Amino acid sequence: ACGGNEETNGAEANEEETEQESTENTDEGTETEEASSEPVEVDFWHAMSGPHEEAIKEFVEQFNSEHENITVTPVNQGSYDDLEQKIMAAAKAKSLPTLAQAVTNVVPEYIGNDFVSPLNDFIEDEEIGLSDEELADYVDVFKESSSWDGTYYSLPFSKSTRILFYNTGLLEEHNLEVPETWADIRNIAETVTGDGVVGMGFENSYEAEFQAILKQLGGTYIDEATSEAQFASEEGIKAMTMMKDMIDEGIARTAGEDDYMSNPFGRGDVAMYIGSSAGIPHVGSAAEGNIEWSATTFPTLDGEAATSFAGNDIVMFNQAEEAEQKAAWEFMKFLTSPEVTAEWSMKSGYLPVRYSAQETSEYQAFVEENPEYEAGPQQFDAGFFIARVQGGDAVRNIVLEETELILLGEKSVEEGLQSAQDRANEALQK
Amino acid sequence: MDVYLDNLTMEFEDITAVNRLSTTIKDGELVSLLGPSGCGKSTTLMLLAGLYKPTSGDIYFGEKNVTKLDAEKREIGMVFQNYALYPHLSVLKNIMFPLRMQKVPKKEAKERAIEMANLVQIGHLVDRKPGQLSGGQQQRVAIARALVKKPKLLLLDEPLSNLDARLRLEMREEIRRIQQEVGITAIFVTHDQEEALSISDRVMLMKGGLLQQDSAPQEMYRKPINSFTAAFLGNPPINFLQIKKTEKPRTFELMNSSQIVKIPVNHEKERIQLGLRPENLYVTNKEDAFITGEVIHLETIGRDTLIRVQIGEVTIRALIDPSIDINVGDQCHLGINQEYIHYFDVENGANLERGNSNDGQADMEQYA
Amino acid sequence: MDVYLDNLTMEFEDITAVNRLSTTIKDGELVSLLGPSGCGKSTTLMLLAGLYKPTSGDIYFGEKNVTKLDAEKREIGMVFQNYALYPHLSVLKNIMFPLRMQKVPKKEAKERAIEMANLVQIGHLVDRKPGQLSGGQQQRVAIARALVKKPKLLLLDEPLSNLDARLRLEMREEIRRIQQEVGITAIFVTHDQEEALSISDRVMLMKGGLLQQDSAPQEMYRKPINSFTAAFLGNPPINFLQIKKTEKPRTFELMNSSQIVKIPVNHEKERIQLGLRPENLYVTNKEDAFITGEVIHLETIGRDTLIRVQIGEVTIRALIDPSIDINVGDQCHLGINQEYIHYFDVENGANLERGNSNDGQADMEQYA
Amino acid sequence: MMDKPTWNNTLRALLYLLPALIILITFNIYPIIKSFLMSLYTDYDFYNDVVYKYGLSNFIQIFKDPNFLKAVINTTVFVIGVVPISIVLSLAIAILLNSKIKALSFFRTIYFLPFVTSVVAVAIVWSWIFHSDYGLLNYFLGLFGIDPIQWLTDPAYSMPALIILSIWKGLGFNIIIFLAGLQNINKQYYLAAQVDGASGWHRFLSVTLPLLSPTMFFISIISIINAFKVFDEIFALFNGRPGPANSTLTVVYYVYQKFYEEWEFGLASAAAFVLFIIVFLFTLIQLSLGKKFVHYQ
Amino acid sequence: MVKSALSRTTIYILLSLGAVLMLLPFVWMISTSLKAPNEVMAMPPVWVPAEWKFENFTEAMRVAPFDRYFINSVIVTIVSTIGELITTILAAYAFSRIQFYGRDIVFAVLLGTMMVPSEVLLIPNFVTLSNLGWIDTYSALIIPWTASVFAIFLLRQYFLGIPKELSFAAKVDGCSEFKFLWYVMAPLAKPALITVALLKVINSWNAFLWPIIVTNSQELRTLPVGLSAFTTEAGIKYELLMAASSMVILPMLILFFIMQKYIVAGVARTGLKG
Ligand SMILES: Nc1ncnc2c1ncn2[C@@H]1O[C@H](COP(=O)(O)OP(=O)(O)OP(=O)(O)O)[C@@H](O)[C@H]1O
Ligand SMILES: Nc1ncnc2c1ncn2[C@@H]1O[C@H](COP(=O)(O)OP(=O)(O)OP(=O)(O)O)[C@@H](O)[C@H]1O
Ligand SMILES: [Mg+2]
Ligand SMILES: [Mg+2]
Repeated sequence: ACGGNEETNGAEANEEETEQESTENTDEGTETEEASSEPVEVDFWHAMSGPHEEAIKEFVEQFNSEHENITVTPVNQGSYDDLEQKIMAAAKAKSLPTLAQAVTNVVPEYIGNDFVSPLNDFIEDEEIGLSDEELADYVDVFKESSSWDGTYYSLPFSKSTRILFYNTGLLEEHNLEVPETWADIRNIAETVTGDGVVGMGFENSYEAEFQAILKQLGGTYIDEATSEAQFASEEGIKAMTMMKDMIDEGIARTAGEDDYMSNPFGRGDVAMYIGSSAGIPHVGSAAEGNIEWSATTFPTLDGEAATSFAGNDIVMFNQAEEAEQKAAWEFMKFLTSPEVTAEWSMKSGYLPVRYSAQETSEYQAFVEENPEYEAGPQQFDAGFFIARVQGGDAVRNIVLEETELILLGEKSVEEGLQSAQDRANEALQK
Repeated sequence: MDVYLDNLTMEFEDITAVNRLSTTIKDGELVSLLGPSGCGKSTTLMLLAGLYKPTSGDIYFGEKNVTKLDAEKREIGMVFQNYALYPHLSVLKNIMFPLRMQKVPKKEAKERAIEMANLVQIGHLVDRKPGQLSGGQQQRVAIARALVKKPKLLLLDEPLSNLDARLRLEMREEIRRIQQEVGITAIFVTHDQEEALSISDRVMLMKGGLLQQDSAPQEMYRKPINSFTAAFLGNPPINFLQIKKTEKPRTFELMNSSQIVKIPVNHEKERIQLGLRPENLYVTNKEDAFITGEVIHLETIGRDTLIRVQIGEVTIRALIDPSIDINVGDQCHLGINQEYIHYFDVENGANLERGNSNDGQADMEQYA
Repeated sequence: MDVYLDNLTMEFEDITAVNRLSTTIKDGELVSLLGPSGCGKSTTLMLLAGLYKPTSGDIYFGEKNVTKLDAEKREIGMVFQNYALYPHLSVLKNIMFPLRMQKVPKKEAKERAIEMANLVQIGHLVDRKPGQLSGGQQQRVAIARALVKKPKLLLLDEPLSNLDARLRLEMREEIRRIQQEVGITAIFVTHDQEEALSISDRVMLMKGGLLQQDSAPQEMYRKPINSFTAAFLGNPPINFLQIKKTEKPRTFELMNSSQIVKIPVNHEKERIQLGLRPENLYVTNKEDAFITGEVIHLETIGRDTLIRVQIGEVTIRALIDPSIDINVGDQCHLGINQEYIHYFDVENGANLERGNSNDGQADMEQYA
Repeated sequence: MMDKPTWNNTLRALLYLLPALIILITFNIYPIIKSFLMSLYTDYDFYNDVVYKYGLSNFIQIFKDPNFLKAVINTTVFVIGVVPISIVLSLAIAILLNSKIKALSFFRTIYFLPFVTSVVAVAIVWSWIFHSDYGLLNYFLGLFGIDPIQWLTDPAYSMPALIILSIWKGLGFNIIIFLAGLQNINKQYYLAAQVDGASGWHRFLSVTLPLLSPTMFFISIISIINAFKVFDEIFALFNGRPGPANSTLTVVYYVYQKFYEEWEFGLASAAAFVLFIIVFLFTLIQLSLGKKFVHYQ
Repeated sequence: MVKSALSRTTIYILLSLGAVLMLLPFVWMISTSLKAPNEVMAMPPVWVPAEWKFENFTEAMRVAPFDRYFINSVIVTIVSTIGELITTILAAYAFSRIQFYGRDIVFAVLLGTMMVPSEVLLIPNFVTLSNLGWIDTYSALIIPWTASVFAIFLLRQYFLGIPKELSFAAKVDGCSEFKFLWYVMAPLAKPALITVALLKVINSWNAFLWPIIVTNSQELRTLPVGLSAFTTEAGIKYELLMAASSMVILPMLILFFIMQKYIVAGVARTGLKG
């Protein structure tokens, strides 16, 4: 749907007037538009609120002032759920914006229903595209999660990963090292459990952990190519049993009625837990005045490191005019530029999406001060992402449901996983 | 405005509340509607007001057939039997309401309402809500509301039932005055015979939905069309006696007694019902006696003496001169002026001297 | 059950509806409550029923102070002025309601209710809802509901106002019969004086919340305690004449006229108000005349002739023998039996021959 | 009444109904028809409104889905658990609040608070009340020697917890409607009943209840409809999940999942349609019962 | 009297117990709005903050243009409430007082619309509004909400309880049907109308998803949208959210406090005999 990009008159014009005003430009090709070209408006729908929204506004302001003929309008559309509902509605009414934030899981649905633009034409474009180095600078795991069979449908934006939070006070009290492996976790949990404290914690949506362990064991969750769920394998059973055993033994628990693990962790009720890196600020406020804590990378199993990355990307919709798409592309590039992503990361706690972003001195200083933010980027190499298939959310619902039954002891691990897999496949094959 | 009712019938599920009613009410006339409880008086008014739509029949205001005209366009005033005041409006606003609906300017409406409130002697209560009034006060608000707009047709459903005698008299006269002054055609339902007879130009008497008699007040009293009418009017009520023909002309035998009575006219019928009003009977000597019996009860009502006389198996009442010296147990000869004797058909109650309509309805059709 | 009222007062926001009312109603007595519209009759009944709580004063049923007792425990029956039938219940269920509340078994309750319905002649309507009844029929349901449980105290607020004369008489007698049969103490509000005088053992007359007179019916008529009482009873109303003392004893001058009237007793007062009932006046000759004037109006009411006589600036009414030949414009001499003349204080209206209470209240305190 | 429908009346009524009908047809009836049609789409492009094939397969599929059946059962349990208690409680409170006691407006406002207060606050407080270790409810139960209950994580108790929350939350709404209904009763009937010897309880049974029946009728229909549509409470109480092991999965929750999470528009519409039919049947039954038992003064 | 005093006391006790339950979330909301972040999720809960953080309020105010939102909320609420009252009164009148063909069917169909979860209607409605060109206008915020089956039903029930005698009286007094509705029915149904209006105001004031979906510009958004500013992917800033929520619901509370007495003050119902 986005052929013929090259023909747009704005294309060549781009490079010609770098002199105009932008002084802080670092990326080649993101220069301001020619004065003669038509002004373009780009709507950008997102689900960022509060300080995050402020940050986005600042970026947009900066971008708008650098691009005379482009006006990006950021629009907050509530929560992710709200945003998705609104995109559904707008898609149906043919009134989609040019850009939107999108949870990685739903991008397949967008693709399946054909309303996102592939980005390859832009990326590969001589003038406005990305150079190979630039492309290589995007963190691999994010890049992979943004492409389907070599076609890019999104750029990574607000990304998070699973990390391990731990109560430093408690560990010190028991003279324990920071855990690195699942064996460490088990040890520590066994040691510290008791006296109202549970050693290990999992979020209610611990299917991410399940996937990670599964991966560490060499299993496959869903085969993206065939859209087939395969988690009821031996590895899957082993992964699930591992977590279930800990819970059954009482050395681990789920957030349960506390909704988010940050609460019991902050109270000191659990010594460690695995959760999203985006939860760092919440752990911070829950723990304030209660406990000392820090975070580290996701534990390894038999030397295998694997951890899932999730979060949001930016997508471009195909209902927009070409000029708008082009302008939107400029903005996408801008948002994922090392400077911006570094700043975004520092302001929001999300991960930087460019390797080079970590090298900036500001970012270094930031991590120095907030060591817990280090854990995320440290595991880029071990990262993987949840299979992106249409029907992914249905599978998620099924898995959550069945694992609950397993935990409640109503189904054995084997039964539960098998039934989850069967149901998932049924949902996926539709 | 003349009002014609043509064969008006109103049926509720299982009952015919008004049955083929036909009559004319002349412009400016005040007609009383009388009848026992449940005979269809209120229903008739509701039909006239347009609040009920008749099952059949027509209503004409002047030349115009208004049967299907909505109530709000009929320009009537009505006092409902249950008042139906607007509970949320003050007395003043209740009375002003019809005027405001006529788009009378607020100031004028207010003046006229206050004037009317004073007339019904509730001027000091105009700021109250109906719920804060006594029954009689509420009724007067209803009267004021009906009168204030000087309607073309005034329908009054027992408008004075909750007022004391004094006020009743005054209100009755006020209503009559306004009605005559403005030339309103009015229909007045009342249970007070004296009231009906004294203020109305004409009286309509109903029974079980059927119009029985429709005539000038005194005529109804003097020439009842049937025994029901005769019995309904008059207090104490008329006495009925059944007589049976004998061999001799104009000589009859009293049923349930062996007395012989003589009547001036010769009726064909084998049996006749006689109607004798207590106030037409007088004590007389044996020769003049119409009937004779034993005094079984004697009481003084106001300025008269009421005696009850046993004749065979029937008791009859007579109002007699209190100065006559008579006692319980005395034999008593009662006389009556021949012209006061009423003759009714035993079967259908028709007055045998007024043609042979059997329910009065036929007689009325002249008005249709 | 005797009922004592002790200084009972009921104030609404701005009005004292019942003012220091004290009286006793003896066991089994039927007392009529009379008075102009808005005088506090219904309020008094509501207080007796316990539906309003008095502002001050007490109510005793027998020995027991029931002032604070809830209405449902007082074992009373009441006919409300506005009936207050349960709109959602059939006539039968309405009548059965009080019995069901007394836990009378359903079958018996039904029988008694039907019996009572027949008594008030609505036996054929028992399955209807009140909304489907005529005004008089509703009122009879209310009567039946009040009577059916044979209460200790029966309160009747104009229970017959919407009934025709015949039915009214019958109902009145039924009420009286049941009341006497069961020995119920009863209070009966009515606007019909004849009714009040004929069925009640005692009459209480109120005005503006104050009890005016409380005595046997005939006594109230014959010996009114004040001019209000005198004026309230009697139809046509009593005539008032003001007279002024002259030099001579027992000789007074008619105000607004130069006529001289002689009265048998010597009153101290400079001015006196005379009360002369129309029915006590008779036409006489010049010598016997009490007063003289010109006939200005003459009409026949029922069996009497009512004349209006102009005397100076006042008009007085007299009911005279219809056989007397008199015409408008004639000079007319009216006589009166001395004992029928009432004397009232000009200022406070007190009857000068009944002690000097000025509002009748003091007189009543013997009952408190 | 003796009024009969006429064409004239129909026209008149139409005029009165017009403003409401325009809005309701556009924003309620039309979309409902659309979405019901959608339940018959078996092969379609939702976004471009292209339908390749109609059929009943959506219905067949949801009826084969154990989760849907579970949702229907859960919803029914919920309705039965919530509606009667909620009506009885709110009527009782409304009657208390309709009496002449001191500080009444204060109490009335308080009882209305749950209806006004932010949903989030409500959800948080209730997750605390239900908390197995620190919760108020278990604390009280503990006083009676009852062991702590896992209200929110044990599938056996999550439905009762949801029912409790829903009753609590809906009270203010019912109360205010009952209060308005109580105002529609003419006080004179209470006076008459008192004279007839009816105690407070009997007055309630014989006067209040029958004369309140129009309101009662209204509330029971609305409550049932709303209870069948329960969603927000679940979402808030279980933090965006249909309770442990789907124990509070209701039909609307199912619809939501299918529609917005799984993009199964046809299935969602079919489920919504089934819900509609169930509720509609209930309502028709109530409407016909209403003709018998509801008394309009 | 001893007995009634006793029962009075019981009433108070019962009411107070219930009141405590009803009050809890509200108190919690206020107290949270004054807490430090670490106290928010503490278990067992902190009811009285160690230090009262009034700055939460000022901070909450800064997050979104609440003044603009407030004005929009007021506009949307007032206009849609008035609109709903008008359509409701008219429709309820037709359903309660006019006998017309198909009345029961139309009524049942309208009732039927309440039985469909609003979730499935969102998208078709969005499309309709979009076709009308109303997206991002006040019309979209207001017009779809100016009629409600719920309100029509409630008012119809109330209207049915108003004695027909009054309409008789009004007709005789020359009152057209429309005026009768306005001068008699509406005033007599005051408690129901106020109830309808209150519920409407509250719903409209608290509406969240709809304003988000049908508007894009800040200038058109309403207060609850502002509340979403405190929710992020991984959690909620409760203390700020509660501070903002308190401010949002305060006008509703005041309104309710004022209006509830009109619901219960009642309308005098006497003026009819029988
Ligand atoms: N609720 C009330 N609020 C204020 N004043 C009232 C109230 N009820 C009655 N009144 C006033 O108290 C006085 C006495 O009323 P009550 O109903 O007792 O009169 P009544 O003697 O029964 O009159 P009627 O014969 O007209 O029924 C009247 O002036 C009336 O206006
Ligand atoms: N809505 C109704 N449904 C059924 N029957 C009714 C209805 N209204 C009146 N009736 C019956 O119609 C008859 C006539 O009633 P109507 O009210 O006209 O009597 P009425 O002459 O005014 O009596 P009253 O003097 O008692 O007021 C009565 O028998 C009554 O029971
Ligand atoms: Mg009548
Ligand atoms: Mg009275």
